[in-house]
Order: sequence, then structure tokens, then C-alpha cells
Amino acid sequence: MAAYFQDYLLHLADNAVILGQRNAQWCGHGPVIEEDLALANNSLDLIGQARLLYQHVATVRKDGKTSEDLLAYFRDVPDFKNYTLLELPHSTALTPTSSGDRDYAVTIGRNFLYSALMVLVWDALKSSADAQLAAIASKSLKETQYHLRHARDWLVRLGDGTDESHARMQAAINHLMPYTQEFFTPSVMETAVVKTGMGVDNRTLQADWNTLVDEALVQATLKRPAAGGFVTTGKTGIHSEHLGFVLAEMQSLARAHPEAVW
Amino acid sequence: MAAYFQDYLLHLADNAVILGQRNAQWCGHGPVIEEDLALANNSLDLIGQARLLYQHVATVRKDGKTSEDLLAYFRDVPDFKNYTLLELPHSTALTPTSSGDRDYAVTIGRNFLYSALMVLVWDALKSSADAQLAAIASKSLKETQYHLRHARDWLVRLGDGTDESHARMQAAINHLMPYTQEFFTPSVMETAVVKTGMGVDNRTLQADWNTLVDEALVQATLKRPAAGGFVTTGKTGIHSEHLGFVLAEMQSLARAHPEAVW
Amino acid sequence: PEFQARFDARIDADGKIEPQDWMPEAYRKTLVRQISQHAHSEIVGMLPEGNWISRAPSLKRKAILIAKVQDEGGHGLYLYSAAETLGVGRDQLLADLHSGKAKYSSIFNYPTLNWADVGTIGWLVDGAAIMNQIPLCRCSYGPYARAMIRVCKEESFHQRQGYEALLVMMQGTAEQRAMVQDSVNRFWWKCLAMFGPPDANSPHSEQAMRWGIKRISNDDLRQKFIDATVPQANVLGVTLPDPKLKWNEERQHYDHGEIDWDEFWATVNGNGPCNHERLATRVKAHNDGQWVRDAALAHAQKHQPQPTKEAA
Amino acid sequence: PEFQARFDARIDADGKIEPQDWMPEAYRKTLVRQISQHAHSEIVGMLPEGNWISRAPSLKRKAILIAKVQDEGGHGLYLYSAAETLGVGRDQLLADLHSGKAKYSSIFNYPTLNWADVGTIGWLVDGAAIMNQIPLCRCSYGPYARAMIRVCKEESFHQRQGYEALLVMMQGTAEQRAMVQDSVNRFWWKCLAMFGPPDANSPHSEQAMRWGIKRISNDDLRQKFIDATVPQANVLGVTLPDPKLKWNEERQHYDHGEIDWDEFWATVNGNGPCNHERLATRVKAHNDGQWVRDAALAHAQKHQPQPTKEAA
Repeated sequence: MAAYFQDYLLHLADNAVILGQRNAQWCGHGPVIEEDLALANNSLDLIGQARLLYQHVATVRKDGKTSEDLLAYFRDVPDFKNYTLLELPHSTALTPTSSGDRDYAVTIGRNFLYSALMVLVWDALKSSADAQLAAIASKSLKETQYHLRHARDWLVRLGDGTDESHARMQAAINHLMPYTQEFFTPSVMETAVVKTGMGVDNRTLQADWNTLVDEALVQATLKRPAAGGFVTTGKTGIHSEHLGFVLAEMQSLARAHPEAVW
Repeated sequence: MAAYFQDYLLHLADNAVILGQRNAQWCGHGPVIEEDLALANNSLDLIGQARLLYQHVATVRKDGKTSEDLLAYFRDVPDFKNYTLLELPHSTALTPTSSGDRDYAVTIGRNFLYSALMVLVWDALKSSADAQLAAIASKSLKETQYHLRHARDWLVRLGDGTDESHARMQAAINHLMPYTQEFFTPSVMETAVVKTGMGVDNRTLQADWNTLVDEALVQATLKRPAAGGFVTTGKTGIHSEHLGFVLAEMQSLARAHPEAVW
Repeated sequence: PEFQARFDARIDADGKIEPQDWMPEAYRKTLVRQISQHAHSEIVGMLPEGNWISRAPSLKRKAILIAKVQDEGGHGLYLYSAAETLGVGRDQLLADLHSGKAKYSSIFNYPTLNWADVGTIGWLVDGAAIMNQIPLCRCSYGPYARAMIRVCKEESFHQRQGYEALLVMMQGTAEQRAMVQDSVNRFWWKCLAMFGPPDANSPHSEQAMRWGIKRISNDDLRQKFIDATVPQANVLGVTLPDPKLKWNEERQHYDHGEIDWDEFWATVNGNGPCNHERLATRVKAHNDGQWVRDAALAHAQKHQPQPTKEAA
Repeated sequence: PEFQARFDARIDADGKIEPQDWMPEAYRKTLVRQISQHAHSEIVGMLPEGNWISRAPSLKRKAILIAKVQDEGGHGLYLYSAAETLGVGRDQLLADLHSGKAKYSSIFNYPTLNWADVGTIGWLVDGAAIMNQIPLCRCSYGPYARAMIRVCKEESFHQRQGYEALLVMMQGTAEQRAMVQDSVNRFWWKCLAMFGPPDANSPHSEQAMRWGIKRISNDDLRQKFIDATVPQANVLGVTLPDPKLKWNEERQHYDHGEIDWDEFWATVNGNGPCNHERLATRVKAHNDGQWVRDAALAHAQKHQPQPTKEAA
């Protein structure tokens, strides 16, 4: 049981650290400087959330060696439990590299779909039976509300902007939507933590999420695509080919110097 | 003195392994399947050359622990002695990633400029005072002659092809040419091995290289740009920002499992 | 009718049909479909393994992997050539791949997630492919049969190489052994599905058997593969992820569990984990390469030898 | 002439010139050049450090680095605002950067080659920048002076953070210490050059001093920086790569070796190791972002509030 709760915390933390890693790739390369800063800020919040969650795992584990950095830097691809959505490149053309060409519509679309989920998740987790998780949820909720507002504003701006931006934003949503099925497909780990009152059943949030998404898409003059096809399984540790490249880069320096303190 | 010779072997080996790593990035992504195969073949030859050269370092070093893989996978950026030219992305837009968008003109241009040098270097090194290096040179010369022919043919085809391909090929040559200054700017290590007759002074090859380059560019209807500006210093271990990303990816798996045998 | 009779007689005598021979349109179409699907599989099949070239953990393994992926591209090339002998050009074949009209082997719609997958693809995926392909070396269409002889020879080599790589990993660290087991867990069932639906539901099989294009049934090949593979898995020291897998003394074969055909058909019909990605990668490579091909063509046209006076 | 007299009097009294005040055209131009160059330096300066965000070796260091790079972007923004008070829009300022007409600090044309460079940039580069900038907090142009007060405050924080990061590394493994030394070796001389050419060859200085835009000479600032930094290097345990660096009891200052001004001017004039790359990266970001900016503009125009009847 305790193992499932740790997995759940890791799932939440890995979501944050991987999306934080991706969003930071815009730093110095954004469409306007204000957006470089907004995404850096988003990334900073996410890494902060990941740190609190990893630290909580370390506290729960009480083995005297687990630390936030051990969890972030010395686990392999199948140990990571983030949604597959969050590890994808910023591009509808999925070339297997950790960076490469970036499409801002994909970045905005992903941040919108994910933060629309997480405002609901964090809000629910404020009542988690685990007091520390509840506290992290409270703090994270405020940040995520800001992320949602930012992404939603741009979703609307790009969707209801020029013909080109409309087409790109629609293509991004079409590309990303199938990956959101994973949000609402329960895993063993989630079922377990829902039972103990420590976690939330995302299916209970699905109607609200749909409303958030539908309203924003309507305002953005975008069509909601059917989210069918393959249901990704990143949260169970079976990922796309992209995560390996993200981790190779992210962990390269730490792994080259396993004895070092930074 | 022996240390300089090892550095020289490492310089030759690192050139081969880094360009081999770069050229292999086309595998599965080339403009026609035949070119996927040609570049895979080029990469295979280069990795073969690197292995022989690294093995030779291990033999010279006789410390009972140096191996080709220790040299390829467990050295850091400043230990690598390849020309900066060879670590650059396949793109005139130098975005700092190990992959990303690939421009075939850059790939061809680099392979041409480098193999035009190396046919001369290997030919000269057939008379190296070091018998093993002389043997490696003989074998490598044949392969490099083939690489030169392949790159030269495409240089001419792209230069004297369509307006677009001409413009791209010219842009690639303009972008790459300044990096070739490093070929002919002697370093301490090279000066030392020239003295012992183990290495070759590239400046003695420069006139022949110029002829190879000029004749090909004329046939390709391309202009030779002035190669001025900054002289790169990769062979002394001071690289561009790109090599770090190449090594992070290349070494990721080996470094994650330092005890493993593959 | 006279042509048809000669064709039937040749087939019945286990003779070879050659490009210049008359053949029924349905025979030709079936072959184009099968050979091009096979060629596409080689080309798309470069991607999952190619994914690991940059990260191969030793120079020797890197060289082996590049050579292997290169071989696959080579197979693709001579299979496209075999298809071209049936009157369809490579451009058309590629267009059909890129539009989604033509298929390729569904096994390549699964991701390669750790380095052991490179070995597993050699051992199990190439192993299954060889089982499927060996009978094709005796296929009635000459160019295809000859291409398959060469393909099978190289694939056998790849299979041994893949198995050897896994053997080394199984003698390594606990993490390496875990990689191999994880990889086998993910690939085993997908490989069994590579032999196609059970004979009872296999629509094309009967006619293809009649024409000597197919010679052994799906279920028989699958059984043969399982029987050959279980002892290899034992030597390797991995557990095949099927609790029902058991030697049946009476049948003198291994019994096995039920394949998830829903998952198989979902992937065949476009909804596997990497379908979009594989196709998008090929399409992007093709589109990005258009200017290169255009240049080569333009250059060749500028520089083609002038017709001599005699020819004019 | 009356305006000029009032302006001169204000300057002489160490008063502030504000955007609505009359000012000589040459004063305005000098300020636009200097403030925009400073803004561009902040924006281009995001690149060498940003290069390490994805590889930061701990989550804490990653967060610190992102926050720092974000601060630099923020500095860029309010410096662009200060420049805009002088009547030049951000589009024009960026166009001048992208065309190569406007400069940015040459220090950012050197690559960041190991993680210690992130600390060294904080300690030495930001340290040198602060030395240059503190006098600007008393600059005669009000908006610039106020922007600099904020910038200097944040830069001081970055400098301490950078130094602290290096302290931790110097207490770590031999490899970490080697990284720090390597980094200091590469950056020391470039930082000394940041104070600009020797006073004897500094063309703009005199007029800028007169206008209260510049208040201390290049050589004096450089000496101040060296005197402050040598003891910090000793505490850190790194060797500054200048054999002539020595305390001069008589001058009560450190003597130092000769800066390679040829190398400095080569980099200023476009031939440093990363000049092309930095500019190309900024231009690419700008061009790739055009569709996003266009969309934001189009959206704003569609949805701007309709003029009310009263206003019409």
C-alpha cells in the first residue's frame, strides 16, 4: 500500500519535472521575451512542485539515502511515471530528439490540457488523507491556476488569431488530444491511493475537465477532436521513445559525477 | 613526447567517432534510401577507424585499464580532441542540440571538406614512423577515398542542380569554411609528432587540399568564400557548445551502467 | 486461357514465374501488395532500431547496429526492385506507404524503450520474420524468391547477433538482466501476432497457398516459432510472459496462451503506440529530401550525354 | 540655447534629466545606444547560461539557474522600456540587434563549456558588470538610473549565488575543482576586457563623463574589480591565470599582465567564437515567433473594445 502511495507521489513529481524540463527549452528561444519569461516561470513552478513531492517520497521512504536528486537524476526511463503527453517534443512531427524544432502551438496546447487537469487534481488533493500532500496541493493549485490562465489565454489568441495560427493551434490540439486519454484511464497505483483517500480518482474530475476544455476551445474557435486510438501508459512506466532522450540530457552531468555534491 | 603521440592518436580517433556519430543521425531520415545507406556506411567506416586508433592508444598506454570504450564513453568534453567542425549540427542555424533539423547540404559540405583533408593526411601517415599508425592509415585511406568521392559527387550535384540546391550548398560552404582554418593551424601536439616523424604537418598538405577544394567548387559552380574570422580550437580540447550535447547522448547508456559489459 | 493454363501448369510443377511471363492480374496484385508491404517493413523497421544508434553502449555494438540497420535498408532496396519487376515504380510504392494505403509490419509500431530491445528485435522479431520468410524462398515468383534467399541469409545472421547480445547482457549486471526481461515481456506477444490471425480467420491464405506465394499456414508457423524459441529462452534465462506456455507431450509441441487479437487489430488499423509517429517520420524524411532529389534530377538532366549522331 | 543652458545646469547640479525634458540630440543618441546595447546584452546573455538549464546537476541548481536567466530577461525588458522613453520602439531596437547594427557585450560571444561556467559567469562576469553599472545608478538620465538600481540589486544577488556555487564545487571532487579552474582560466581575461579599452584609447569616454552618463574611467574600474576579486579567488582556492598578478605595496593595488586587445577587438568586430551563433539564435527565435506575434496582434484587433458613443 505504502509503495502505491510512493508511486503516486512519483507520478505527480515526474509529471512536474518532465514538463518543467520541456518548457525550459524555450528559454532564450521564445516568440517574444515576455513568453521566454512566462515559460521559465512555469518551469520554475513545476520544478518546485517536483522537489516538494520528491522530498516527500524521501520522507516516506525513510531509508536514509533517497533524496530529491537521487529520484530525479538516478532513475531510468521505466522508473519514471509521468504521463506520456508531457515527454513529447514541442512539435507535431515526432522526431525522436530531446529538442529540435519547437512549435509554440504544441507547447501552449499541452500546457493548457495538462494544467486544466491539474487545477482539478490539486484542488481535490487539498483534502488528501496525507497531510503533506494536501499542503503541497494547496501551494501547487495557486501556481497551476496561473499556468492555466496563461495557456488558456494563448490558446484563445492563437486559435482566434490569424489563419495560420488557427491552423497550427488546431493541428496541435488534434495531435495532443489522444494523449489525454491517459489522464482518465485508471492504473493500479491510482486505484490503490483512491481507496486510502490519499489520491484522487481522475474520472470524477472528467466532466469538469471537459467543460474547461470545451469552453476554451469554443472561445478559441477550435474544434474538439475525438480522442480515440492508442491509450498511452507513461504513468505505469511504459513510455514513448522520447523520454529516453530527455533523461539522457537531463541526467548527463549528474551521472557523469555520481560522487559529486552540487 | 609519448603523451603528445597519444594525444595525436586521440585527435584522429575523436575526429572519426564524432563525425561518425553525426553522420549516423541520418539513418532512417535521409533524402533517398540510398543516401541513408551511404551515410550509414560512412559512419561505420569512421567508427571502425576510431576503434583501431583507440585500441592503439590503449596498447601504447599499457596501463591495463584503457580500452576503446573507456576512451569513447568515459572522457569529458575537454578531453576530446576532434576538430570543432565535426561536432556541429547538420544545420547552418546553430541551435545547441545534438540533433534537430538536418540540412543535407551541410552534411555533404562537411564530409567533403573533411575527407578532402583526410585522404591527404592518411596518405602521408602511411609513412608514419609508427608502424601501427601507418597500417591504420593504409586501411583508412581507401575508405576515405570513397567518402570523398561520395561527398564530392553530391557537392557537384547540389551545387550544379536547382536554384534552391545551389543556394543551400553555397550557404553550407560559407558556413563551414571558416572552421577549416583549424586544419592548418598547428597545435603543440601536432608540432611534437611532426618532429618525431610519427605525425604529419597539415600545412604541407594545404596546397593539395586547396586544389581538391577549388576544383570541386568550380565544377559545382560554387564560389569559395574567404575562410577568415575565429579559428576554432577543438583539437586542443576547447570546443563549441555542441559537443556537450553530442556526448551527453552518446555516453548516456554507458555512463548509466559503468559496471556493465555489453 | 492458353496463358492461364501454361501459368497453372508452371505453378503446379513448382516452377518459377518470371517478370516477362504472363500472369493473372490477381496474382500480380497480390505479389505487389505483399512484396511492397515487405519492402516498407524493412524501411520503417530501420526506425525503432535506428533510435538506439546514437546511444549504443560500446563502439562494437554501435558498429554492429549500424551495419544491421543498413542491411535492412538494403533489403528494402532489393525488395522494391523485385516489386518494380511487376510494373510498379518506387515513387508509386512510396506514395502508397505515405498515404497510408500500403501497410508495413505492425511490429514496428511498438517503441524501442531500452537497449535490450535491439537484441530482442534480432532474436524474436527477426526470428519470427525468418520463420515467415523461409517458405518464401521457394515462392513461385522468381525475383521475389531470389530476393528472399538473400534476405533470409542476412536475417539469420542478425538473429544470431541479437541473441548473442542478449546472452552477454544476461551475464552482466542485475540492471542489464532486468532490461532483457522487460524487453522480452514487451515483445513476446507482439512477435506471436506477427504470424497473422489464426488460420480460421485468415482471408487471403487459401488463394496464396494455391499460387505458391504462401506455403505454410499462420498457426503452423507460429507453433514452429514457439517450439524453436522456448529452449532458447531457457538457455538465455528469461521468462516468456505466458503462464500457459507448457510442453505438451502428446502433441509434441508447446501449448500457449491466447493472443490479444483486439490489440493486434487496433495496431494494424492505425492505433498502435507508434503508428502516427513512424509514418510521420518517413513522410518528413521524404518531404525534407525533395529538394535533394530534385537537385540530383536537375543535375543529371543538365549533364546527360548528348545523343550521338548515329542515334539521332 | 536656453534649453541647452537649463540642461547643462541640471547636469552640473547632478540633477536628473527626465523623458519630458529637453535634451541635446547627441545626449539622446548616446543614451539610446548605451541602454539598448545593455538591454541586448541581457537578452543575448540568456543564451550561454540557458545552455546549461537542461543539464543542471541538481534540481536546486536548475531552479536557481532558471530564475537567474529569467531575471536577465526581466532586466532586458525594463532596459528596453527605459530606451523607449527616449522615443525608439522595441521593434526598432530588435531590428538593429538582428541586423548587427547594435552591439551587445562581447563576453557573451564565448561559449559555456562546463557547468562551472554558470558559477563563473555569476561571480566574474556579473561581478564585472556590477562594477561597470553601479556608477550608472547615479547616471543623469532618470529612467536609466532607476532601472540600474534594480538591475544592480539583482546582479549582486546573482554574483553571490555564482560564487557560492563555485565554493561548493571547490569542496567537491577533483573533477569539480578542475572544472572551476578550467572555467576561471577561460573567463578571467575576457572579464578584464569587459571594462573596455585602456583610458588612453577610449574615444567616447570624455563626453560621456561630461554628461554624467559615465562617471569612472575604464582603467579605474578594472583596477577596482581586480582588487576586489583577487582575495575572493584566494578564498575559493583557484589560480587566476596571470603570472604577473601581484600586490603592489606602493600603489596599494594589484599589478596585472597585459590584456590581449587584438583578441578583444576581433570578438567585438564579429570574429569571436560564438558571434555568428548568438545572433543567428536570436534571429531564428524572432523569425520563428513571427506567426505567434502576428496572431496576438490579430486577436487583439478583433477583440479590442468598440469605441463608446460618447467617444465617437
